[in-house]
Amino acid sequence: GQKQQQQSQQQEQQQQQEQAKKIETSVKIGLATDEGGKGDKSFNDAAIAGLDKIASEYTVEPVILESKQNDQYEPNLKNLATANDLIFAVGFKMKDALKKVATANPDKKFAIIDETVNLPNVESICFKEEEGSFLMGVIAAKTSQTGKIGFVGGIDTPLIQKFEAGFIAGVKSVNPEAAKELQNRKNVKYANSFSDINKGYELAKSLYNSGCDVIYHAAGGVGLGVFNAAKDMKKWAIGVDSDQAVTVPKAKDVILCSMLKRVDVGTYSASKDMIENKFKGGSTLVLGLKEDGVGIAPTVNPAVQQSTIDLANKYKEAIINGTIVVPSTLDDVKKFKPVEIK
Amino acid sequence: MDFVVEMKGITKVFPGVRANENVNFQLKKGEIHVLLGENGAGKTTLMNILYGLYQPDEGEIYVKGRKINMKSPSEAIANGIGMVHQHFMLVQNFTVAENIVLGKEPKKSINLDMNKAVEDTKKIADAYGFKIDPNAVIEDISVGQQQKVEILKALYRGAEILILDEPTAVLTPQEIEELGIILKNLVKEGKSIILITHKLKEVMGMSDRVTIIRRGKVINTVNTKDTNIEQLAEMMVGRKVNLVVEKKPAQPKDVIFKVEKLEALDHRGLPALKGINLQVRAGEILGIAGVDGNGQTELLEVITGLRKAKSGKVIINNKDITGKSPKEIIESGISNIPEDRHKRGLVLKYSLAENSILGMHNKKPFANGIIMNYAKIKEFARKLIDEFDVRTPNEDVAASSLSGGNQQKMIVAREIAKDPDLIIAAQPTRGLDVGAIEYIHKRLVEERDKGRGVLLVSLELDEVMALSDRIAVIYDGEIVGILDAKDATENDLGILMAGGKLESLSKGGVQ
Amino acid sequence: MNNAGIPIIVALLASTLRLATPLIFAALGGLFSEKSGVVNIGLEGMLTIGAFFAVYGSFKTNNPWIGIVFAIVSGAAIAAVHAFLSIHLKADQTISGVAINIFAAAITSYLLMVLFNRQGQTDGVTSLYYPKEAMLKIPVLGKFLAELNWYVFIAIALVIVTNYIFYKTPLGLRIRAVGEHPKAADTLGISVYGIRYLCVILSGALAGLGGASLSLSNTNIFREGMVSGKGFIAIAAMIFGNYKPFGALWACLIFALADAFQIVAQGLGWPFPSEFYSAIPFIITMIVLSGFVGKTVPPAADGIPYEKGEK
Amino acid sequence: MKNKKIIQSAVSSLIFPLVSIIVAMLVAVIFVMWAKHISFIKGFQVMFKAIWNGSFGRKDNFIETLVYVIPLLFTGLANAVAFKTGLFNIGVEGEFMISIAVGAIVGTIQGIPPVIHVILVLISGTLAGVIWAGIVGYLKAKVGSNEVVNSIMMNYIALYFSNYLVMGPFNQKGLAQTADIQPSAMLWRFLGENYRLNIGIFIGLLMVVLVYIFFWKTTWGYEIRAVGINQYAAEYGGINIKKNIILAMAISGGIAGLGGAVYVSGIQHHAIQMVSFTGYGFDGIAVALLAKNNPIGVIFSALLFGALNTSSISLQMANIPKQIVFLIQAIILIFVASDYVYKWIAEKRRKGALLNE
Ligand SMILES: Nc1ncnc2c1ncn2[C@@H]1O[C@H](COP(=O)(O)OP(=O)(O)OP(=O)(O)O)[C@@H](O)[C@H]1O
Ligand SMILES: Nc1ncnc2c1ncn2[C@@H]1O[C@H](COP(=O)(O)OP(=O)(O)OP(=O)(O)O)[C@@H](O)[C@H]1O
Ligand SMILES: [Mg+2]
Ligand SMILES: [Mg+2]
Repeated sequence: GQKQQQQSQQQEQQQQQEQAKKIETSVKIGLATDEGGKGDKSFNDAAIAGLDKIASEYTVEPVILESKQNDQYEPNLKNLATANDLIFAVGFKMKDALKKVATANPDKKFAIIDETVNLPNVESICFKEEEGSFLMGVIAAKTSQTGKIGFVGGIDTPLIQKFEAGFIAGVKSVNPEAAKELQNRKNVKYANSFSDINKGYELAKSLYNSGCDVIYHAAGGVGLGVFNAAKDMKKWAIGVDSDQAVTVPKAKDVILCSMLKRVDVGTYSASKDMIENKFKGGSTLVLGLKEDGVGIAPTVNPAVQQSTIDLANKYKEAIINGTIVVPSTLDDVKKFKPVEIK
Repeated sequence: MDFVVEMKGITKVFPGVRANENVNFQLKKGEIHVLLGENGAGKTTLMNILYGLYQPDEGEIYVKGRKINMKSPSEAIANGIGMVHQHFMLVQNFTVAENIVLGKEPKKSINLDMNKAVEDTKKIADAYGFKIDPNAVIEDISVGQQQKVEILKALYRGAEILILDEPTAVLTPQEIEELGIILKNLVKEGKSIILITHKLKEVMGMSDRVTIIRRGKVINTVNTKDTNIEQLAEMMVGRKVNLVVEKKPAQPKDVIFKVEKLEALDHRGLPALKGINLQVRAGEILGIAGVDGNGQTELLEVITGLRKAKSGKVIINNKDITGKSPKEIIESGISNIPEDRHKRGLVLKYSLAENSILGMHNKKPFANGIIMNYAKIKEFARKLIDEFDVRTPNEDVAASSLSGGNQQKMIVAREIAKDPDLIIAAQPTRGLDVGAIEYIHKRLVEERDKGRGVLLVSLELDEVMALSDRIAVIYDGEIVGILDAKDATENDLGILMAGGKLESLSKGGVQ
Repeated sequence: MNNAGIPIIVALLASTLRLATPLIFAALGGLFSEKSGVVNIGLEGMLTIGAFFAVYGSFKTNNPWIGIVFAIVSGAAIAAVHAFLSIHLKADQTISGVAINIFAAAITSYLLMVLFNRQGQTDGVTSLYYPKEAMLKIPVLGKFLAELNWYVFIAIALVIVTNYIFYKTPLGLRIRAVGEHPKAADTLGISVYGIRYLCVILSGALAGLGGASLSLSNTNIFREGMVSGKGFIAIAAMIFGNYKPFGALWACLIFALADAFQIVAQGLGWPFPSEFYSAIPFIITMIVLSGFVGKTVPPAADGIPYEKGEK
Repeated sequence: MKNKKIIQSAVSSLIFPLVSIIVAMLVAVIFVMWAKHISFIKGFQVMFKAIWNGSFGRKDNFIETLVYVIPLLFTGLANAVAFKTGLFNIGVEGEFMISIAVGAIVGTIQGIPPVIHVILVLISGTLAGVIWAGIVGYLKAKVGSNEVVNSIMMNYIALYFSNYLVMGPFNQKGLAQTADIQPSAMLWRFLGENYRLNIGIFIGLLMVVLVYIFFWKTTWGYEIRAVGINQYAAEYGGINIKKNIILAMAISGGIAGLGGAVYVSGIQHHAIQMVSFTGYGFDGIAVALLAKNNPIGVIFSALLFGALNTSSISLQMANIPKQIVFLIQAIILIFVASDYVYKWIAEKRRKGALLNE
């Protein structure tokens, strides 16, 4: 007890010292998570990381509210709006709630991740997950030896389907044969959960057992089970949202690479704009490969050959300059004509 | 004189009741000592204290001269005390052997040695001349058998002092006699026995000494040979009692109720009724005598619609009600004083008012459509309470807060109030004290005289003989004889109840 | 070409066993408690507590076996509270169980913050070593055994042990007697309270172990919500199995088989929505229960607090 | 004289829950102290202020508390009805969820006149709940299969089935939800559109009264309670056990279903794909148990649970772990469960009085 108290006192002192270096600002920032909540090691945590960064540069203490239920979005946002200047709604499901609260509080600024809300005081931050996932598809198809590739999703929603669609398109571009089993969803499995780790493990095992040797997951906590299965079976997995080889160090040996979704960049830049009085309400920020909003995480497993990385980068070019338009729905994947790049 | 058990100054208070008050009790070695008293006098409480189940608030217990702190039944068992409880303490889905060895199991390393358990059970049963299958499951054997298991349980633990709490309530006269012999044998082997009962005849027949308890206090301890039934009754109740039911001869009219070739299965799927034929006339009481477990329960359940008949007919007022729902049967004019008042007769957590209309609850004036009229219900309940002298503070208290006798009066009141053509009375006075018994008997006779039919089922032969106009004896699912009450003797009925045959009956005249 | 080299049926069976394991532990726990006459609706909470402390123990000591000990002890501790409430305080056992479920979810989430300084989930810890390679060398069964983990063996062994205790030992006879007719047991000098305490605490220990099998087997972290109703499924399995150890085992296996099957079925390319697959285990359980099992009979004194004569 | 008695009994029946709440709060302070390394007094102040402000103290929050109370009234009542009949309907959660989906679907139909539309939504939701629970009741009555097992299973089936409806045939393209219901299908928000509070709360209170009347003033209620207390006596009294088991489950499910419909038409206005259970059904178990299954008591326990749940927001804003409120809930329940102690003390006294006579 005492020791802890001392420690915390020390921490406080440290914080105070650090605070001295920070730039003064009176802006107050709040953020409401979706059901994943703090500690999901992906989406919500990334959003919070952006605010942490802001807090290390400016004198702000962001308030974070978790929503365990979707009917808490509205009260959470409302409460945040009473005491803050800029409020983040993290997650596409908060669209309705945000619309209401933002309309009721025209003097406050809001930002929503993954959805667009057309209000003058709201900035919408969207990502082209399909573009990043496309590159994962390229890497997966190139690295796979069995020619069988799997995908594990959290819950079957349009958002997760964006990951799925982009990934399949990427695989299709390199190995159309391998994409077939993905496209007919034989090698696609959904956990119907974002937190049932054991389900993730079993789903991945089942895919690996059926011959897959690379699995891309877009399943939050369920993905941790995927990594564990990969470790057990000595197969590959691809991470999502953050650089999972770093955030889940125990699994770094089996993680080929991860698809970065820079939610932190979104929250950071919106906050910074706010503090510097440059906040653009009413606009939609779409972050794709071009904007570095999505991309390949820094940590890439040595098992990925340099030629593969080069190829992925070529595709990235092609996507950025518009040669390839990555499909974002399952229907579009079926229509997608692969463009071969050598 | 050395006493094997001596209880000194025992006082036990329950919330609301002083169950024992400064009780002194002594048991001599090798005697059969009866504890006599009305319901609720405190007999069971005293014995539960001796057996370590209850702790006395005051007083001391000596066993063979040593003061013992009876903290729990283990102490009692260790001191050679065994008890057969009023309500059997048997695990229903265990076998006989399992019940007997429970708590003192033979072991083979860490295992339960079931073979030895069965052997031991056989050995001890043989030693005392009990016929019993160690592998039979309790719920499949008769009450009489179950009682033997209870006695064996005590003997298996090496009991020297045996307490039997109302062991005869469930036995035929012949079985009671048999028990008497068993007890005498046990005494010969040097065991000492405490016997609880409120049947005075048994006291006279079986005991050496009697201790009478009234309202928690010891009234007296006497030598059996120095007393008589009348004296005992007076000491027990505190006033002179009339032990016979007064009634005029019956004036029976038409047959209103018939049971024809009725067959039914029991809860295990074995035949329980094997073709029962019965008729009840308006204005008579037909008593059914028999040992528990010979089909009485099933017969009543089939009549009242609680059990399906396999074949045969039940007819009231020329209307076939076989297989009808309990509701329809109630409506066709049958009311029923059930044998188990806690299980069937009352919803104990309901108020008296709510209980007073059970079975009539959707009838006018108690209900108008689906809306109940509580004013009318309470008024009705008050009327019953007054008329039947139910001792209760008011009609709003829960039925559970009444004593058994008053609960029973409430049930009788309700069933009579249904204005039925036939009243079924199953064990209507079980466990009640003399006053309540007198009253209920009187009411049943009155209803008979008003022209209703009464079907009385009782395990108490005395009751059947005292109340009935005709007596049918049920044995093994069959009616083995129907006698006119005037001609019936206890001996004859006993023989029939045990499955024997009567010379006089074979000459005909049945029905 | 099948690179992984295990036939689908082997994979399916192995997956079934793995999925069944936490359920088996919890169902056995429930069985001990209810056989002795104490309803335990708090299994969900006990699993959660066990899952958390398994990781905490392993985190603190770097030894997963100690993590398991932590899980067992913590499960037993929370069960002791339930025991005290149900046995001594004669609490409504359903309320007490519901309270334990709420408490467990809250306290683990709270301790996650206080002890790990984290939210949502713990850090990864060392998980239990399983000699997969050695298993592979076993003839015939090797491939199958390699797919399992220690908990599977422990769980099945415990089913056998539990069955043995219930039906072959004096203790089992006493437990069943206490659950059927506590007063009868009392009059024979058996301590009703003692047996019930023992059983309820054992129940928590088993559920705690079940929690460890969730958080320290395939995965090696604790995550909020990871128990997600498994305690209730275990209760269902226990009832479904008619309050018998092997009955509960079969029930868990049926449920897990359906669950494993739905995972495989997702790859069959049937034209069903993904929600349908997820619902399969529950639909199958209902059909089997209502179609083949029917009425189940709990111990006669289950849920009824025992009052000694003394009040 | 009589009045005094009534007041006395009201006070004594209130004292116990109140004491439980206070003690639970005091215990919870310990957790605040540990998490924030502050003194007891400080911890108490911080926590109590946050809880009070978060639930009743501020107008907005108080209104949100009431919003939260709405579903809990229904799920609490639904559980109470089942418990009263001796059934344990863990399936209230599923009945609530399925009727959200059904209510939302009916609510999106265009061209129905306002009042009629709302009523249609409420009826269809109720029916969905009746069917969902009725299946369990039917299986219990006819096959004897355990209602606990089946209602647990039905919860999951409801979760996935409603997700299928929301994401499949009735999906609003591009979103994980159904379309918003028509304005004609919405319950009136009498404090204006800024507040989610709606007349659903009065429907809830009305249900409390109806359930009360149903239980204690009708023959159906008389029969259902009798079956719950003593099945054998009920059967003897001509009451049809099977019918009443099915009826009780159906009523319980109907109330839960009505709750789901009120929820969708008053609060949420569409059905969302569910990541997991809503939790209202499970909270309803606690609400009912806390109220000792008394319909009137459900109002107070729903208010308590609603208040604690809403105050989790202000706790987070005050940087106090929000788990505290759930710990408080658990501890209150534990106290309520062990009210035997209370009776025990009373009996000890009575007995003492007799002994010293
Ligand atoms: N556990 C208990 N709690 C409260 N009151 C009790 C308890 N046991 C017995 N009593 C009361 O104590 C009194 C004596 O009861 P007891 O059972 O000893 O009577 P009894 O003489 O055995 O009567 P019976 O002939 O009916 O068996 C009764 O008034 C009874 O209500
Ligand atoms: N173990 C007990 N605990 C609490 N109250 C008891 C207990 N035993 C008896 N009572 C109460 O004591 C009162 C009288 O009970 P008792 O058993 O002596 O009645 P009775 O007249 O013998 O009727 P019955 O034939 O139903 O036993 C009743 O109010 C009963 O509820
Ligand atoms: Mg009695
Ligand atoms: Mg007695």
